[in-house]
Amino acid sequence: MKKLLNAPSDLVKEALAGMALAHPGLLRVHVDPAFLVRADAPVRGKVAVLSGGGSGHEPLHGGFVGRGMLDAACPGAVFTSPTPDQILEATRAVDGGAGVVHIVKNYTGDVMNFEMAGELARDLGITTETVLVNDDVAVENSLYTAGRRGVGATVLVEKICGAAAEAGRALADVAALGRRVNEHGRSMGIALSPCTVPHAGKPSFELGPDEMEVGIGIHGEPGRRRAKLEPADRITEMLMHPILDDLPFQAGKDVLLFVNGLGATPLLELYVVFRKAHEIAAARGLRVVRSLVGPYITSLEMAGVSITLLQVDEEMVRYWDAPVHTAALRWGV
Amino acid sequence: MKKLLNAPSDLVKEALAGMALAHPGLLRVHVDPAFLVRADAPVRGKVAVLSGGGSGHEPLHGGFVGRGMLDAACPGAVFTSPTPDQILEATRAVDGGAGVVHIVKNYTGDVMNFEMAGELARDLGITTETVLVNDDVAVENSLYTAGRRGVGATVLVEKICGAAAEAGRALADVAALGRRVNEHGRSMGIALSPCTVPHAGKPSFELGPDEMEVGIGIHGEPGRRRAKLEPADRITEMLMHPILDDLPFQAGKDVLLFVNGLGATPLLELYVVFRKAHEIAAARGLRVVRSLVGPYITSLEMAGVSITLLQVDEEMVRYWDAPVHTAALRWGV
Amino acid sequence: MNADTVVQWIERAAEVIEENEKTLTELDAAIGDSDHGANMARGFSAVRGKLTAHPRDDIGAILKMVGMTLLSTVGGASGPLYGTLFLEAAKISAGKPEIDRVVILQSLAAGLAGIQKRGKAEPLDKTMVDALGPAIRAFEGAEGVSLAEALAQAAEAARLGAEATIPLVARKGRASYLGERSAGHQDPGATSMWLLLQSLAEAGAE
Amino acid sequence: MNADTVVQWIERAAEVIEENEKTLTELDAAIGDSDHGANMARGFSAVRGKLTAHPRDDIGAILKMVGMTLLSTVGGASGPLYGTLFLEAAKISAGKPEIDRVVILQSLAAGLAGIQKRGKAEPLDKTMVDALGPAIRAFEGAEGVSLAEALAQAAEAARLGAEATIPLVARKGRASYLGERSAGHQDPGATSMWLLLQSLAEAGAE
Ligand SMILES: Nc1ncnc2c1ncn2[C@@H]1O[C@H](COP(=O)(O)OP(=O)(O)O)[C@@H](O)[C@H]1O
Ligand SMILES: Nc1ncnc2c1ncn2[C@@H]1O[C@H](COP(=O)(O)OP(=O)(O)O)[C@@H](O)[C@H]1O
Ligand SMILES: [Mg+2]
Ligand SMILES: [Mg+2]
Ligand SMILES: [Mg+2]
Ligand SMILES: [Mg+2]
Repeated sequence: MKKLLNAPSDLVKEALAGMALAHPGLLRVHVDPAFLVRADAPVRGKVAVLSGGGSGHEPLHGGFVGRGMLDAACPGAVFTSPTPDQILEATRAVDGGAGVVHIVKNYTGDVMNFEMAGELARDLGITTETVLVNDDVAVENSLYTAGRRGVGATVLVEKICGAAAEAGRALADVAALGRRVNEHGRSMGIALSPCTVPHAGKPSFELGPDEMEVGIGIHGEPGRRRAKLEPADRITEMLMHPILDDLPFQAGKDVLLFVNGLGATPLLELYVVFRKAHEIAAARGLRVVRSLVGPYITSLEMAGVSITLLQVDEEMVRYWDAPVHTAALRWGV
Repeated sequence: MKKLLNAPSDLVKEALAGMALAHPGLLRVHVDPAFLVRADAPVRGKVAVLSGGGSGHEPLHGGFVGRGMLDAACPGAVFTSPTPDQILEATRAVDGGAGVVHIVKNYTGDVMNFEMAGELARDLGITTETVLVNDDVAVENSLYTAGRRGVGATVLVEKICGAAAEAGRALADVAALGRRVNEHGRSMGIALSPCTVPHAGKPSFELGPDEMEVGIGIHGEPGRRRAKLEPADRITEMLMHPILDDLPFQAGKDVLLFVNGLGATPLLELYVVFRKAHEIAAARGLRVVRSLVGPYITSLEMAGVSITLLQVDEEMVRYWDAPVHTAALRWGV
Repeated sequence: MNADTVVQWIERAAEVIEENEKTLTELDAAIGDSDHGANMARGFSAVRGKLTAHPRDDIGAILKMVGMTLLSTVGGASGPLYGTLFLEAAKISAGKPEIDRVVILQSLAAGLAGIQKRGKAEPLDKTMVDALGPAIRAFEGAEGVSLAEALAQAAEAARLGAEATIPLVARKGRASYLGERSAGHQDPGATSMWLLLQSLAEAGAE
Repeated sequence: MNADTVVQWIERAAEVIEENEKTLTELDAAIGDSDHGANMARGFSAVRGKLTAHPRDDIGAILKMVGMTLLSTVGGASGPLYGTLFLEAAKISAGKPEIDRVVILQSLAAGLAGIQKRGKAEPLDKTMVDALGPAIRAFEGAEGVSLAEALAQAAEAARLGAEATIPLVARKGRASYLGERSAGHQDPGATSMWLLLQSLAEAGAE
């Protein structure tokens, strides 16, 4: 896949510079180590919410920095976890004295780098709490894997934790809320075509014209299995049923339905999937009370879709609805 | 390119159904003829703002239906102008008694279908005003072409007209404002890879690994010329210079800089382009006072970027900043 | 030509358009946005659905129905133009259960005038006008031959006219954005126009 | 082994990593996210920049610098693990201008322990542990040969260990998401670990 870039090794740095220029009142960019913080950071007395991960998933995480969501985001190289010094400096920059929640997607690298940063933060007297996101049902959570990946629910955890922190909730509460969101969210995705990491120069796998990867992650790696390309409604069933059965989601509950574009899938197609996913959820006796449709957690230019279903309670909905002012999500302000 | 759909001829209808389910409080979908209206339409006493065009450019136009922007959007088949009866029914549905502005992208089909609808509306006693959008600098506006295409400035015209209408401005004023926005906006785009119209089954042109199309539109047709793929900064110059020279944009003026993704280009790359475009604008003595970055007027899964530069005055900025509540743009509410 | 023949024409046109949908798509892919085939197929499919039950006493009414249906289903540039073609032709043959070649000529000419008024295309702008215009002149000049033969000559002129668009640089429509790059490709609208007139000739031959 | 040799090791490692960046990328493309080559190259490039001016009196200090630098530049799973490897090794050789094979063994073992403590990988989980573990055992068992020969045997054991990851189903790291599909591909981290140890053997041979 061809790309709009200059030197691949300058991609992240140049994109950050562009974000700083595009959203001057919203966020500030620190160059070395690289991180973004909300323009008014640190917000004294407020629990700070921080996340980060490899670049290439935009708008996740930098596009979610701002009031009501993330205080800071740490971008690593493309698909590469940020380093402890990035995370530590960002943690220090947003620490308002009430502690810092680290939202960590469950990938070995993310977990270890955040762990080490957490140790360093503790040494500096900053209290951190880690909320691990591992909502992907495609991977078994077993002794024989590195655990379930953190995917779509990350967006929801960031929003809800961010709102709770903005509302003045204490560190332990914000973290507990984030964990509850993670525990009630399930996701799964498919890819119609792969992505290419700039340094690699070619996609990590090839798909024939009638093939798709089922159980795809957001780092360009192959999925759980290859399958024949099916119509959208059948694909939606293939995603929804494992999601519904995994929690399991029970009739009578309220849900937030999030249909996510992985990068190159047109919005038209995302809405086709949403329509069918909504029908399936309703047939299961679920009430879809909130929705999110669009490319929010991407994998460069991968074509594909992931679905995240979150069983919500009144508190989650209230914090979902709370004002947010970031580059990628904005309401109530 | 592979697609997430069921029957191609059901694509638009199913996507509309998905939009209705995803945004119930925001818009209503009429199935036959197909159009979307804001949930509270008609808003009595307010000038209504309506647009439409082929599907495949989402979120344009349906994603811009709501308070502060479009009262109605008419979606045709993919890349196909809507028909006069669609436009007429939508016009009737949103007519609040103060007239209806039709924002029309300058394509022969769009112009003719809207013209015929306008005639029919007039026969029914509804006053309409047409704002033609023709901001693309890639095509000469001459006797030997169908005129300049309406591209990125369409988003800006819709927002600013929508805000003016929401503020209670009269029909002639809203239309005049829209025309002034169009007259002060210039755009140009490039494509790194083509898109595939569902019915066609294959892309309309092929690009080699080191080629790009310069002066691309949003309907998948080839651009003005093929060129060698260049680094992002050079491409940004190739877009900005014709844009700057065409108005021409003069030092000391304020501008809104809009870097648009054509569908498959990652946000990372759009910000790289924004950074360089901002630098070029500043070097020209322009003050970038507002920005917009993201996939707002797309061409299915085309990889590429378009830049729109709008010379703004105080009124345009005020209406740009005014509250808007649509699926794709939301602030102040 | 009576109403039954007109109905046969439109039914034949719907078949021919469907058979050639892929071709029209490909022509519109080279110098357009790949939708002309689907647009025309959708429109004529809708028309065909309404033809069977339509009364056969008024050719103008049939043509008006065709025009209205195409107008409300085809979309794009070709929708209003083909809609106008049939609506203007319908006015000439309004109320008539039969039409002679004078009326046919007037109808086609009114259709062309409507297309040119709406779309402002001149001959050699590389549009459907470049098929319809020559067809009308050929029909007009076909003296001393049967109606069927005159229609056949018109269809042949349309075919040649559509082919003659190949080297032209488009000055109207979407293809005009391509400038010089539009040369070397046959215009999709001129091609569908030829198919329409070819169907007319086939119906007139029976 | 003196500090100069250690510096030569790291410089050689940086060269070897750079030469093999594409290979590491491709291995990580098959069962990962295609970044291992770039990660390691970035890290060792940063390390190389700091080596030249670094004092040569304390091997532990050199290894600590390497560890800190890798930790703050590599990222991903390999960054903390390689960082930990060098930081733990650094503790063993802290303050020493020269180290004998006992210290080398203890340093490598401390490094492995650190990797396993941080990443919790067991042998045959298809990770860098599958190169480092065998290397340490080979080094430990290389009695009656020169240090250079012992390091060479360790490097060879690492090479074989990396190769032996090919048929394994990954149980740690990103490759584990692929399940059975991870079998048939050599682990990228085990490969870079071998390259590191190979560089050590080459430095030790001079
Ligand atoms: N101004 C015009 N006058 C006459 N015919 C035109 C004009 N503009 C376009 N056309 C015809 O329309 C055809 C394209 O139709 P179609 O693809 O259905 O619409 P669109 O160009 O809107 O996608 C062209 O091949 C051409 O023959
Ligand atoms: N838990 C673990 N313990 C030891 N090594 C691991 C572990 N997880 C991953 N690795 C190693 O890291 C390598 C991948 O490194 P890299 O690609 O840089 O990081 P990431 O997987 O985060 O993209 C794997 O090949 C493997 O050898
Ligand atoms: Mg990685
Ligand atoms: Mg079209
Ligand atoms: Mg077309
Ligand atoms: Mg990797």
